[in-house]
Amino acid sequence: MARVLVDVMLKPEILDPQGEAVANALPRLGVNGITSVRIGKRIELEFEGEPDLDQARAVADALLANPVIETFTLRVDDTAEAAETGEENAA
Amino acid sequence: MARVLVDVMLKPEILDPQGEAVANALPRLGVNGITSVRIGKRIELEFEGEPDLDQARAVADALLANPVIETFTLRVDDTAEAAETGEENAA
Amino acid sequence: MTGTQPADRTESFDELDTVDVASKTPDEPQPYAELGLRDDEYAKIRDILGRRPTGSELAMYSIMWSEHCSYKSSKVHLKKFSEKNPRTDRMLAGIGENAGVVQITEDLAVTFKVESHNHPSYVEPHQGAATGVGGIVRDILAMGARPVAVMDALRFGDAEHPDTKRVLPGVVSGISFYGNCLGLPNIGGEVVFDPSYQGNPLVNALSVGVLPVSRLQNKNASGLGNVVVLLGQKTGKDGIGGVSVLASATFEDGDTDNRPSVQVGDPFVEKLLIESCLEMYDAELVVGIQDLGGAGLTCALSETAAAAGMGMYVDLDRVPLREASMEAHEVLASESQERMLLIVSPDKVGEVLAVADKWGVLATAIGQVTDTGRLIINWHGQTVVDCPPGSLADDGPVYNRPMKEPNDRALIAADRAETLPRPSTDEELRATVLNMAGSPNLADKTWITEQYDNMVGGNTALSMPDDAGVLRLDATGAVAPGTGPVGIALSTDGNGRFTRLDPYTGAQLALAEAYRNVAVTGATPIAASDCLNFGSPEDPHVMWQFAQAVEGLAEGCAQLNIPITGGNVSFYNQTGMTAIHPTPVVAVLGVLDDVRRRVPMGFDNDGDVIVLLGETYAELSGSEWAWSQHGHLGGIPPAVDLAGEQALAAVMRRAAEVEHVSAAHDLSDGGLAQALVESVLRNKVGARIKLPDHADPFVWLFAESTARALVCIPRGHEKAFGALCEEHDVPWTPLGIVDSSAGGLEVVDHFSISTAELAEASEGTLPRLFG
Amino acid sequence: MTARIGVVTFPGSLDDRDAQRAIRLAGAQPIALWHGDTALRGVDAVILPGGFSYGDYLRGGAIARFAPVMESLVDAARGGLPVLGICNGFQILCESHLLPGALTRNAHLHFRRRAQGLRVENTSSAFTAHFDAGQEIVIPVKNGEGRFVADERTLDELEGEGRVVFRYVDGNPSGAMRDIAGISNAAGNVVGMMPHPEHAVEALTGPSVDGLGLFTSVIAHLGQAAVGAGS
Ligand SMILES: Nc1ncnc2c1ncn2[C@@H]1O[C@H](COP(=O)(O)OP(=O)(O)O)[C@@H](O)[C@H]1O
Ligand SMILES: [Mg+2]
Repeated sequence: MARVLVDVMLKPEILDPQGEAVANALPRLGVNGITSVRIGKRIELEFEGEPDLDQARAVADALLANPVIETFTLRVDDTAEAAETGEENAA
Repeated sequence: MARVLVDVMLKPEILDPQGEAVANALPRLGVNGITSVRIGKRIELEFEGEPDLDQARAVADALLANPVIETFTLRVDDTAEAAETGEENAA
Repeated sequence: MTGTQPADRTESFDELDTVDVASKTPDEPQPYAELGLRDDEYAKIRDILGRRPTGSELAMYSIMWSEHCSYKSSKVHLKKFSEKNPRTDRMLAGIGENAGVVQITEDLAVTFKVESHNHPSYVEPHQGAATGVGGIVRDILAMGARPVAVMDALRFGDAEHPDTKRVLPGVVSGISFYGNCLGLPNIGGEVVFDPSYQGNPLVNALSVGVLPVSRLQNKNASGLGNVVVLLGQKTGKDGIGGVSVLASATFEDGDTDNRPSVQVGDPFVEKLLIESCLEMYDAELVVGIQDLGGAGLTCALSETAAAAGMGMYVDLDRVPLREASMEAHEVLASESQERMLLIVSPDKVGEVLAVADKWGVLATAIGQVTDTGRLIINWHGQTVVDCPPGSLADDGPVYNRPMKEPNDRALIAADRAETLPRPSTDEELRATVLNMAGSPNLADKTWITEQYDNMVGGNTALSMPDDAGVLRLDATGAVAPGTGPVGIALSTDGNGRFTRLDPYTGAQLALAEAYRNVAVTGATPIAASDCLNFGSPEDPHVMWQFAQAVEGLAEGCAQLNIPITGGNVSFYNQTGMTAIHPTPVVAVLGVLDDVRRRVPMGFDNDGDVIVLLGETYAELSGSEWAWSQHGHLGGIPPAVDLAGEQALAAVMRRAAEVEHVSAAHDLSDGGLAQALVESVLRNKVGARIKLPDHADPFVWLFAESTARALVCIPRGHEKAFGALCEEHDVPWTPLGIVDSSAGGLEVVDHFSISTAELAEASEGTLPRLFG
Repeated sequence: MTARIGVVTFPGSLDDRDAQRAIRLAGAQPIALWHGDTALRGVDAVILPGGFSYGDYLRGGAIARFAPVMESLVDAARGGLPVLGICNGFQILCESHLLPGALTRNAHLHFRRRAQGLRVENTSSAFTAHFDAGQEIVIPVKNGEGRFVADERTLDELEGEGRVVFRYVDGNPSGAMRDIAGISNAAGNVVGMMPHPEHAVEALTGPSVDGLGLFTSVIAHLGQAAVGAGS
């Protein structure tokens, strides 16, 4: 089952109130090593057959990211890679 | 500058109205190959020094994700990898 | 959470354009034209400074002398407001302040103002509209008031146009997001669709606040040695696009991207800003205060210093930055949101920082009040600004721009809607009523308004879809002696089509409608504010429209005996050569001695007698009927009758006091037909209507004659109410009775429409278009 | 002796003054509690008011849960202190695991405000004794993240133990599972609801005065507790 992952983040110069609020809350959890938090969107697009990056890009452009304040990156989900570098945590 | 990336997604059984709204809009874009869209959060944690995965996991567990409805995965941001598999798109 | 250290920002140190450098390099070419300054304006700046301006100074002058900040094209006309304003001892602060302040009771005052955020809302609808709300709320806060409500007057392009589907939902979600999260009830507004706003939606936001008279604040940076404190959000590159041409050539940093970066609002921080400012006011910690809006620090620093006739020294390196890589002119021009500038006496600074810290808001001392009479700003230890603050704030250019009456006026006036084909059969009348009820401008606005919290604060006595928003001034425990709790009523109105046909009349019609909307709730109108949305002042025709509208508004307020307490001008609302319909939006404020007596709209009690107040004439030009049924705009708008409006208001006020009326609804867009439809749909209670025998049903149903309202009189009060109308010379015509057994709107001898059919037509439109 | 009912103010709390007004109208004494203090100032019950604590960023209630006041409140609630969470307060109670389930984005993706019909399903909680079982009341709702969700097991458990306190009637404003508008913990002293009873306490401002019932109920509940304790 082929997946394209789209990460949408606010442009660096754009204020991220959400990230700020979380960052300011960390000390109360006893966490101090974290200097900044930015919160964006992660979107999983499931394709019937072969994942079509161009189509995915078109969708991201039109529906997923707001070009005025956001940028996006996309990549085909290579679950193998994910499995080894990332770690599931069905908390 | 060391970063930990936390991806927070709704559990599969939890309705994702935002994802559905996007999915329903696809045909109007002439996109038909995409069978499902799920929208979650991508959170970038910047660490002062060495990224501390355990601390990041603790934060994700306690604050960033709500175990009742969400799961999360985390990984150290290896920008090299990002650069080659992903593609910037400053839309 | 402290500002980035100077150490991090040496990137453009070597070519820093200081006052010394400027004096030594008089011939250095400067991009003043790109910054929108004319040759003579640039020359005047050099003249004021006795040298060329530094980059930072040039940025500041270009901003402060812009149309938006200097009102250079409108000043000469706006004078009329002050000249014509009726004298009243209610006015505690007027034109020129952040917002006008009107005294309501012995110890309570109200401040309200409308402001536009049109262009930003077109570029990024959600954030543009959100920050529009945030901006006007800070103006209200700066007067010493607790903001208690917002309203939004919106104009969009054609409802069916694809771009309207992008702009409207974004604007509404932005207003909803910011206002709701801030805890301010939204108590009213407008939504109008017209192709003339296609490339220029109008987003006018109003905020109203309440203050104890004794808490009134000012923006004076007075008191030698007092400390200048910056409160709130860190400063980022928000909205600095305008001055980006000044970015130093050899800018090393990765992002040389200087496109205007969109301002993002954080209502959470604004809420904390409100609470901390109010706590500081009550503890008398603040000497002067000014909000940071458009023009950011540049405006706040120069206006506060100029207002006090003092000097000011600012160490710009102390300003907390969101991004290290900012230059002096960027810090000065930044429009980052949720910031206030405070003037604090040195012995109070500790307490101010403590209050800010309690609420989790950043507060930083960035300078002092001096007696040099000059605004001096240092950056990296060197002086980059040294100028008289008044030259920025007050002595900007003033233009008497050429005006020219459009030559098509005679043609337009001759093209009267009264001559258009009319529905001739009862079946056609019925179809027209239904079709208009479902037309975007008249259709039910719930899809929009249910996204707004209208009740937070617990003082909302009336709100949408009632004619005016009504608030109890309970927040500060006000009960006027001998009466119940005091209330205020507010309505905003504007009619671009009428104003396009005749700007003088159109402005007065907007005023009259807002006044009427307030009056039908039983409130006494006492003050007005405005937001004047027009095209380019460099177009003589637009300038003429503007002058006419101001003249009409000032004259109208004088006749209604209510002062204009302040307002806002938005020029350059046009795409290419075509301007929007000239659109003065007028807000009227009223008072209710006992808010419990406020009159709602809508049929409710079976048996109530329905009475039409006012005269109906065959006035159809510019009407919603002409536009929605024929796409026609021409002729002469309905006649203004301000004496009639005053008489109507007097009747409504008295009738409300003695409870002669159970409900009332003013007649405006769509005329009697639409007023009946709205009154039936409000509570889903029907009515039987019998038009007078002499009446031409079409004219009676669709004409938009002014000074009219529909009222419901409980059985037994008819005589007394009739006498009241005669006493005030208000024509009154019994039209029928409230009757739920009618099952909807029945116009005897002509047609009837079931409540369900009306509801389907009216309530289906917006969800179909935008849901 | 009049009951002392605390209302917690978090940064971003909005309906806190409204909750205080409602408490006053119901005949009790409102006591302001501050998120930064662990002290509960000896109150007899606590209201977590509506609003957007911490801007509702990340998830409604997610950050407020870590406020110092919540430490003492969670213990007190486990010890039987009556606690009512309204809207954002409900979200905070779920995030703090004092109540099961979670409140997610409304299915229609909009903030929605309207006068809402509710059926009172449980009259044995600390806040609903003054209602009749099955009584239908009108209380305003206003939220963007009010859709109650929980797994089937939890939902069945809530139903089985009669812990669904309020259910939406004449339309479900958020897409909440099983039309759930409010629930309680097993002991019945902790109640969370999305609708705003504090905005239905005066004829002048509310669609009804049905909301008063929650406040008078808890006052009566406290009275009995006092009697029971022989004081
Ligand atoms: N954008 C808006 N925001 C809030 N309320 C609105 C908005 N647009 C319309 N309303 C409300 O809907 C009702 C009907 O609007 P409108 O027909 O323009 O009123 P009127 O014709 O009496 O000025 C009024 O109560 C108005 O305040
Ligand atoms: Mg009206």
